[in-house]
Amino acid sequence: MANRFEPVIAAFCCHYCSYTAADMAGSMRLSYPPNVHIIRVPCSGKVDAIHIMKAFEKGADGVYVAGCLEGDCHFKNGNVRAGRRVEYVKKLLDEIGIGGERLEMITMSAGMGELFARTASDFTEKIRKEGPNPVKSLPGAAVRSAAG
Amino acid sequence: MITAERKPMEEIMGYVEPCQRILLVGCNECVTVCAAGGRKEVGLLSSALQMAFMKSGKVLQVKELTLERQCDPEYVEELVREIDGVDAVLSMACGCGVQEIARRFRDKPVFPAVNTSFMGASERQGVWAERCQGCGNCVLGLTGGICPIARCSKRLLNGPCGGSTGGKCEISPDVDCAWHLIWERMKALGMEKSYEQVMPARDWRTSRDGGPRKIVREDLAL
Amino acid sequence: MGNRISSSLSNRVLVVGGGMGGIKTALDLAEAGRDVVLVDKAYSIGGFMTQLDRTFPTNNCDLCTISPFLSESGRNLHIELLTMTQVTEVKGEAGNFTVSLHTRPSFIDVSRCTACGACLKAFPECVRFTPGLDHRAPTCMRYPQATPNAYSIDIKKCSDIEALVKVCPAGAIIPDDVDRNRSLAVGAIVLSTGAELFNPDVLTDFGSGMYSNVITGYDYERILSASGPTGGILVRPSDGKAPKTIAWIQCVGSRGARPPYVSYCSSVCCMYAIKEAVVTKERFGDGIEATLFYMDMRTSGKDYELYYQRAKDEYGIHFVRSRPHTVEEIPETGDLSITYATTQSSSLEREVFDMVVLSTGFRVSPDVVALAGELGIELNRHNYAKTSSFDPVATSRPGIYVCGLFEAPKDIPETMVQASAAAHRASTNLTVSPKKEKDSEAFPPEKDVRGLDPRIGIFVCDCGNNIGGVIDVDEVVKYARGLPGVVSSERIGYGCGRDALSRIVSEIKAHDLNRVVIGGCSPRSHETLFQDTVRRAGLNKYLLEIANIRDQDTWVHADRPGDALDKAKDLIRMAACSVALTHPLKGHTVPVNKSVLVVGGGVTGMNAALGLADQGLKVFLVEKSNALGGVSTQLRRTLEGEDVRAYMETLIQETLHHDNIQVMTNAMIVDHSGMSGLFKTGLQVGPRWQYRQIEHGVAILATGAVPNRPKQYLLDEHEAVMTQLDLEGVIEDAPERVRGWRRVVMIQCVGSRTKENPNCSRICCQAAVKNALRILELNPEALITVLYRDMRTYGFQEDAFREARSRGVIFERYDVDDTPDVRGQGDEVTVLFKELILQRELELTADCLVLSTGLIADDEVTEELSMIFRLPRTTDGYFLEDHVKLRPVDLPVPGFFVAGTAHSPKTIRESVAQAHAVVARAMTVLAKDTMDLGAAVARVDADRCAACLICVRACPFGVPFINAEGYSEIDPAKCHGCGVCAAECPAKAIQLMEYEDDQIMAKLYGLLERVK
Amino acid sequence: MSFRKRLLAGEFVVLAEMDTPKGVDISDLINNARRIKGSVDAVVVPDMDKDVMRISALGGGVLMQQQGLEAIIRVCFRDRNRVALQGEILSAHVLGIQNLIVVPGEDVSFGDHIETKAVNDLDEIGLLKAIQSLEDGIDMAGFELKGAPSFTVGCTVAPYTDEEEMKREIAFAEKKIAAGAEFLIAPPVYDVAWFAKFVEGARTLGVPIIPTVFLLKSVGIARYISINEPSAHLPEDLVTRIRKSSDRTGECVKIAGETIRSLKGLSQGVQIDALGWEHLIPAILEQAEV
Amino acid sequence: MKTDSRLEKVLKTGGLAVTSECGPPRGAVPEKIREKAAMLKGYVDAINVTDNQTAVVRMSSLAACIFIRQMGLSAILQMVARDRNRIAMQSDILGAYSHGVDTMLCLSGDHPKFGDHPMAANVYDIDSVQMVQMVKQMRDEGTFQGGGDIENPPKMYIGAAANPFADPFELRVPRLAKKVTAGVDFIQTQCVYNLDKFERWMAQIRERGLHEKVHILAGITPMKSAGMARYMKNRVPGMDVPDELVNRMAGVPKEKQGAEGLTIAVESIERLKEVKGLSGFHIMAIEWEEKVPEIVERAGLLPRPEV
Repeated sequence: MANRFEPVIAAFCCHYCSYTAADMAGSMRLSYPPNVHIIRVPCSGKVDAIHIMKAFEKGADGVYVAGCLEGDCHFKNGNVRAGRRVEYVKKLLDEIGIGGERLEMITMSAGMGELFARTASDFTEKIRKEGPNPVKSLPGAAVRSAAG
Repeated sequence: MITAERKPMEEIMGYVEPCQRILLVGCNECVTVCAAGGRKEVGLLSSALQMAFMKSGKVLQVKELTLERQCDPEYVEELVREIDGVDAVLSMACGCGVQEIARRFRDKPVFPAVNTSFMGASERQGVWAERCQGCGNCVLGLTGGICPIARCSKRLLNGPCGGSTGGKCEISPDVDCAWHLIWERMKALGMEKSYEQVMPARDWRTSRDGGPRKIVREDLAL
Repeated sequence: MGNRISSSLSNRVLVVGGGMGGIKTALDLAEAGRDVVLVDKAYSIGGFMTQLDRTFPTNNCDLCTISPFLSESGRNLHIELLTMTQVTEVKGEAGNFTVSLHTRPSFIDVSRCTACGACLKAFPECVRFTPGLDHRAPTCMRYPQATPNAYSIDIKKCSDIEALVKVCPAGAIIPDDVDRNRSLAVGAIVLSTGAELFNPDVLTDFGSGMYSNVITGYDYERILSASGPTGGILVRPSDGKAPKTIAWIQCVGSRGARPPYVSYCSSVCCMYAIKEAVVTKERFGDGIEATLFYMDMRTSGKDYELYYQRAKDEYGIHFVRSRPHTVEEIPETGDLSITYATTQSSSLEREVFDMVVLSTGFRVSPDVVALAGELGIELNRHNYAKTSSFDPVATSRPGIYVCGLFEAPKDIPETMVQASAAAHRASTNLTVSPKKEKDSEAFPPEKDVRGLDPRIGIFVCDCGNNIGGVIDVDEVVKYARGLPGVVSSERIGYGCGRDALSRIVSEIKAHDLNRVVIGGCSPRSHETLFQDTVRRAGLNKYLLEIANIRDQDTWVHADRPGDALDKAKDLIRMAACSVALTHPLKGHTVPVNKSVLVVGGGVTGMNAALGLADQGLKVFLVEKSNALGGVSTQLRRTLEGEDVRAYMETLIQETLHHDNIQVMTNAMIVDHSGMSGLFKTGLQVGPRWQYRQIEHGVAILATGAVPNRPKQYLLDEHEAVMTQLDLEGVIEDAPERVRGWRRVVMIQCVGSRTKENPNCSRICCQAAVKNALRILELNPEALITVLYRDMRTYGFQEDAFREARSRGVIFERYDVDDTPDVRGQGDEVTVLFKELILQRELELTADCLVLSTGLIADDEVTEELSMIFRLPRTTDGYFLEDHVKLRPVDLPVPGFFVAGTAHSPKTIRESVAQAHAVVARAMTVLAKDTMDLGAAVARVDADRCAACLICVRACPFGVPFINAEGYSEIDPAKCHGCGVCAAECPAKAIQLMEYEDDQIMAKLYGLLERVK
Repeated sequence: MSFRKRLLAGEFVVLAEMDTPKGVDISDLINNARRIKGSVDAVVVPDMDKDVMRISALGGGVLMQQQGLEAIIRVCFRDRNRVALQGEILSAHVLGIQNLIVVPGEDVSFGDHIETKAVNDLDEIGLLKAIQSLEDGIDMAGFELKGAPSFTVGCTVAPYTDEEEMKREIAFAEKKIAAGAEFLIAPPVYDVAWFAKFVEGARTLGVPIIPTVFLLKSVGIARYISINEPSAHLPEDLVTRIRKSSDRTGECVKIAGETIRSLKGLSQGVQIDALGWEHLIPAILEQAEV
Repeated sequence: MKTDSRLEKVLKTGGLAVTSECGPPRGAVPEKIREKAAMLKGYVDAINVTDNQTAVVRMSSLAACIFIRQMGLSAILQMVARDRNRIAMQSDILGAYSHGVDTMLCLSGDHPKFGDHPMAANVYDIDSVQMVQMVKQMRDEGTFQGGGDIENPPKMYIGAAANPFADPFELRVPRLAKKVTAGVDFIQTQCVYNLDKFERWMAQIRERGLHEKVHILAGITPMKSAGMARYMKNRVPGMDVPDELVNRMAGVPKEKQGAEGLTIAVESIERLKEVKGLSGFHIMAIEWEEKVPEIVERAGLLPRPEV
């Protein structure tokens, strides 16, 4: 397909589980769509709501936060917090008509290279169906004040 | 602390719809503490608003700024540097802050981005509950430190109504019966006896019912 | 373990052999503060592993995994490296050896050579050979990351020495270099001399040395290697054509009755052949047919069975159970015809292949045998160093230890384990060497970059073919040059190699760079290495970003090279945007608690505890049952005949009475906090659950596994049915019963290698052979039949297997899809099975049916501990080590280690080796007085803080508090660096260093820049 | 209201077991005491319980009273002869301790001083009678005291595996009550229905029964008890339930809370044994809704 | 005699008083009230008229009371603290008394959350205890809350409600005592189903001698069905319906459940008649007023005394 929509996806991955799973997918040579770009964070609990919002504002078509399995967080419950935060931002995205379904929280353990690859494929497919982020192609306009 | 929560996006978007440039002002006091209008929420709202309008092709310019306290004129004065050229101010502070900006900048529309709710305490992370109605005539000394005005659904001053069950208020099982709490506390403090003294009808003038209130400390207010 | 040494005169350890094992021993010792002399007879270290392409079971590129070790060993100040050096004589005794060393001339001043290659270009003839298939004039460096990073000259081959000397710009060539002898005092010696591979040219039937397309597995590795003779392109030697059909023949030179065959099994060939076949399929497409001819498939390592199954099911590799008869060349084509017989057909089959790979095994080289003679250590009948199951790395001569292939054939993880074990055993009773001032010597002062505009340097690895084989690295380099703030961009080959690292340093200096981006493999493996490199160039180590363009790009998008290239650019751009915002940071340190928590009081836990206690550390040994011993108390003898019971009794007594060990039985772990160096663990101890908390610097998990007891084949239903473990007891305690048996049947793989439990339990084949032989000792008339799927008597266990067969034990294979049927019949049981050669149903009536049930993970226990300690597990419930090959006993949580059957099923010998290994690994943490916590800590901007308490409540570790000034304060020594507070702070007053918001945003913006 | 008054008024009493430290650093003990103050009616201080040498019950009890908690101290005849015991009891009274629980000590082989000699000069009945006698102003040698102490005295019921053993324990308890025990501390309850049988059988004793509620803490401990302590009657479901939970500690707290809740109406209180995790007692009580 | 209230007179005789109640219609036609009142004529001593009960808007209690008065019957004006401030209350009391409504019941009132105007402001200027105090002050001291004198003060016979079953139970008697202190003359209780608990409550009242200071009328509500019993048990705050009662209702066929409910009501009255210190019954047959005469009759409470 020549004109297939190729979404841009940002994935916040925690160092201990999902980032390692991504590396694992690499050493297992599991192929997945190149649309997913990983940003490493120490813990999914580090991912601020504003990081997610800014990703969409700047034109990401989809974002997911990938943390450890529940109960396995290296920092006790950072993943649970991240999950709640993702829920909050999903609602906000729904409210402004961007669509909360463009954002997901996913959990996996360090050993789940296959799940990482599958998630990347599934999520890319899902966002492909959703279509492009509606704010894309318009120049952003944030003016940040020095005092802010 | 004064608690507040963000208004629905639709309402906020309705306010700023006609604007091209707005100044979004947070406050680093109560609304920061109750996670409704601090720097972080300002950033989130700014981003959300820009996206919401960008979707329909409109570019909304948002200047973000968070004041130390929006209810003090000196801090509000900081806006002077920023306010030129904006069509409106969107405030994430409590009603005091919104009004302070409105007072200072007569020619700028000011819109609230949060609903100011109540004076409360945080029960735990992320949960705030009403504790005080600012009635101006505190009875806490007689009620074991638990306020029947703020915490009894019927503001009863002489004991629980007949609707409390298992320590919970009749309006919802999530709401503690204030009088149940008061009674437990009185027992713990050995104040049972004083319960039977009838608390007379109150003078509500100290509350809002006497008109808008003001505190003037003559020694301070030169 | 009798050879403890009371006093030592020299605290230095001599490590002989610079392969993977020797390097690991040297590094473990050095990290624990011991001085090491590492000698190798070759001109650079690295041994076999540097020559391999990728290693099983992760198919990682070997060089990538080994190179941090190589460069570290070259840099470590505790290690003195002597190449082209051999040991000629050893005098004295443990603690006080005098060693004579002989060093051959290399004609190069290693300290001056910059490895520029000018000599090679001008005089390619005066170089030594490169191993493997290389028929070009070889480069004189064996592989690009050679350590030491210098050339070596074979002066005899040089026609014009004067010209050669002149050609070197560094003036490093010394034509009059001479042999040198040196004598050295050392306290202990570790032999890691490795082994050689069998040369199949002496065999006539497989055509090796006669037909050019018959090569060895080792040659094949070189062909696949990006740094090998064909640059990683698969071609066959005869005509350079890409082969379409390749056959592997197993056990070439091994498991044979007559010389030149050896009788033992080389242990690694099954896995390496499968790996070669898999990599071939992976790299060169599905068009290639790969066939393996084997006798028994011996994939008994951790998760190896899964690898084998994947090779069969996913990669479609053909496995043919047969030992081929002959290989003949078809002269016109160079193709090869293999003649073989299978159980399925009575006649000989014949099949033609483009290429044949012979899986050859290990032999001890005559040099090593001579050295052993010189050292006076005992060898076994196969010329390997003789050791005991209970002290597997100690040779017969006190103070001399052995690890790796010279002890027995083994794979890399086991070599690594033994290397660490040897490091521990060698350092017991040696004093710690004086501290070296590492920082001041190695690192120049840090340059002040505050206020300077970013001057970013970008270095992109090609990682051999790993990156360069998928994308055009030069294009990435060119693209990066145009990014804002970038002043230099370069391609650096194997970025982790020595030359690349020093090039990075010189580039940083040359361009006055103040920020660095490396495009290469995962920061998880190489970040420290690159941080050290930028630090050596005078930059703070946090002014660095790594773009993971290998593990997360070229490895996963190899099928879409165009997209992979775009993504590599994206990743480099993101890193460049982010690195511009970095600023210098300082790591935080805390004191290390020098006690150790050992969980599990079995043979592994006790050995680890004793090892640590002997090193002077306080050990808390925690056992959940009411006594020490574990499963091993049920074992009576090893395969070699050693008395396990007597050993266990001594071990338990030693453990109970050691001054430095506090044993806690009936103890259950309930809570845990802290970080490496300062853990705190809560336990309930004793029959009445007293709660106590202990503080410790590291933790060792030796919780073991449990004997499997599946409800199969009438086990626990019929008197005559028992497990191998039960049988051990019967043999020892009720020999009269054994004497009465007429027929005994054993069934292998009961509850293992099944759908429910796909892994191999590793220990059952040798247990069956051992018990069969012991039954015959008591009752020579007994008829014993063993029903098996593959006999996995790896290494020297093969001798016992051979003996069992020769003494009449019948081994019958059964198929997994057609398992035997067992029925009770009075006191006896009837076993029905299908005999595969004649394809007929057989029925055996036995007085005793023995099930080889093996071990399974103690799921409930490992699950609970994994939750309390936050450790990952394998799907079958064993603890998952940090790196299968390079860190086999380290767990991913720093400060945690695993040993024994909690890691995977293993014999006592292997468990003890791991126990000794964890001691050495633990020592690397505990030898330090302080722990580096890194710089990722939360920092509060007091001006912004609203003292809202959200961080205080959100912190999972309760670190922040509101201080007297009224704002939140976070103690960097207590902060774990998760960043939850930073994400929750409503005033945006908290930033997590290394992961600051603007850096994360910069990455995002970098990513989304092209979206417009 | 004091423990005694509540007991007499038929109110549900909540007791917490507070182990004294082995050593003189009492900061954890004090911190935990402060944490649970106000949420329990009294604390039970064991006397070198689990046969581990540590701060004695009297010392611990006095520390608790200093923190404003009412203390119930255990007295055990394993380590002291009648002279020492009586002296200790008199000291307890003058130091403000009002409640005692007479316990048999476990065998010394369980503890950390296995080479010691157990005294066992008195037995439970003997010790109870001795207390009774002291309260009457006479010591065991028949000498008159100058001032007699008074206490609320309880005793314990040993674990019982089957109904036969249970009957034996009840019969023994009857003797202890006759010797002066005013309330019973029953063993840990995991299966309330099984405990209800005991209550049924012990109805005739006519004294308040306070069962122990044990904070399980982990699957390992639950599993161990279910295998090794048949008298505990720990249902397998409980082990599975903890195992399935993603927050195991929270689940254990919940279980303890639920047990307490279901004991309301069945027993006259509970003794919570949090095994060193006393900081979780408020959470348990929140679950228990007391 | 403090007032001219018929209820006061009946109570003074020492016999058992009987009251009932009727809820005004949700519309502007008085017929319904007249019908209901006519049914009760001769069977009860006075009729309570609820004040926007359960916070659902109905015709005002005051207007309905006037109709009942006009029929020659005695009406009890119920007044809740929820909807009026003290100015409105006092003015309504004056108006009521001018129409001959001389008995009233002071209540807190149900929270608007349950009614048809959950968005309405909640006044609660004063609570029920303070209302009792206020009415007594108007009657006995002849002054308004603001301190001014009342010309011809209203002589109201003052009642209040009590719920013996709400939590905390130990506060139920002190709360009543508080109303007694405030000056209440009679008490009508919440529906009594748990007779044991009610008797315990009465015992505590007698212990404190409160029965001598105030007349207590036990609330009786016949249950129409097992469904209603369950609803009352589970859904109505402050209601205590024992399980055996629910089971008893459920144990009879559906068509006979109404009759069973009436029998239970009658049995309850008969048992409570024996309770010392109890002064009568307040029969609240919610939307089932036609059964009140039957209950009164079967319970042996007829004839009503002429006073």
